Amino acid sequence: MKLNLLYFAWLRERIGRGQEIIETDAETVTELIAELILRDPGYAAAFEDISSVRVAVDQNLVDFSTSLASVREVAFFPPMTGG
Amino acid sequence: MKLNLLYFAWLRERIGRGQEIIETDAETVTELIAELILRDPGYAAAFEDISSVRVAVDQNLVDFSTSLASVREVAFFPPMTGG
Amino acid sequence: MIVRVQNVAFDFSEEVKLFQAATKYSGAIVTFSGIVRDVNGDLDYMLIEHYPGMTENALEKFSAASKVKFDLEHVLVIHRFGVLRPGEIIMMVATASKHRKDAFSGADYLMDYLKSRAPFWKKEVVLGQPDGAWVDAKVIDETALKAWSN
Amino acid sequence: MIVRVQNVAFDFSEEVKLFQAATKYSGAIVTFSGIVRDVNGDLDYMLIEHYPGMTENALEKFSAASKVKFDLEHVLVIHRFGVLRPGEIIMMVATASKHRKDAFSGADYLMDYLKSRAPFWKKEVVLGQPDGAWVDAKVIDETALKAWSN
Repeated sequence: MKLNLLYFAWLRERIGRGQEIIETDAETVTELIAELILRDPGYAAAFEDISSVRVAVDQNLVDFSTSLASVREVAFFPPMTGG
Repeated sequence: MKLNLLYFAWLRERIGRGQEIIETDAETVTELIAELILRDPGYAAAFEDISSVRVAVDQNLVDFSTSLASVREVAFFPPMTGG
Repeated sequence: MIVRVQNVAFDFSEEVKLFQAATKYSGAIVTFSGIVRDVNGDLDYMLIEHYPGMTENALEKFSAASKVKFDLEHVLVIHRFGVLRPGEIIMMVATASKHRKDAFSGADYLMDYLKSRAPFWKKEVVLGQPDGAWVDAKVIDETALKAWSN
Repeated sequence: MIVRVQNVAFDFSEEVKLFQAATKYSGAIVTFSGIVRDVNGDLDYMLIEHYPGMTENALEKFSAASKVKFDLEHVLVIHRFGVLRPGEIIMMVATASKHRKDAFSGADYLMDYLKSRAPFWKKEVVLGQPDGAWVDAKVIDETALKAWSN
């Protein structure tokens, strides 16, 4: 399936881009991360400390175990610091 | 001794004045109230329900048992409703 | 720290601007404002009576206490007295702090003291009843105040 | 209920005026504003990044939740993104209610959600270090958020 991936803040900086469309068979967020880490050192650095990474699928905050079935957009970012 | 007495809100309305100077030998606020009640029905009406009366001596909120020694001003009023 | 008790109206927006400009390191500013409301559609005006002298002293005391208790950089209290029409602002407080929880708690604390310990009394005068009715103090206000000592 | 996420500056005073004018029965209005502060004297600017779309949805959701939970008549949230200089207002919330405790709690609740659940990230760029440093999330903010579910 095709997934629109978004990266924010220091994840964006480490990966070197804010957005990309990928083709993947990953069934969960965890599987997707495992796949990305193998791509290049930027991804590995971004996902190095997974406790500092948050994920939203189709703009909803979810756990890493969440299924990607019928998902269109996945966003990775650090803990939020608004306000 | 001479005391400056002040009345606010419905105590003022029932007593019919906001301020007066009296000569008294009352030693505590309680004794002062007892003395005032004997004056006329206005005072009696003002102090009828003592649980709804607050007192400040020299601009500090106090209990009715407070001594009037060296006090110059006593104010009576209902529970406050600012804000 | 600024405390004002006044008969004339004040401009809330302008006051907040000046308040913010007078702070240096506070990233968090909280304001509270109280407004005269004509809930039943028959309010002519609200009359606020106060105890000149004691009022200012009490507000200064509560402001100073909130400043220390919640590490506030700046505190503002303005309270009107006299005749106020529906829609007019009765009073405001503003607090500035490094931390938002302190700014919130400081304003909340100040309001609880102001409500039940500052010598103000409100009378509501509805149309056709010129004598008006004094607003009763609320038990929940006294309870809120006591919660701060726990 | 009004939610705005914008690059351009906004006029806090003007917003509060409009907010108050849009209420009918609320006697209590609470506002919070967050301001960029140059605590160490070396801050060039703050950069705020956000997740367009998700941000607006999240803020709408939290605002609606606070409105119901605390019986608010009106809620306003404005949050900026992009480059902000010291002294500029980052964001504001305003709440209006019949009761002051509800107005305070509503604003406090909204701020806790906004802080830790709305997709904003802040970077501080100090003079001479153009790369800047991302602001870390605070454990106390997460703790504050969880306290509302108790």
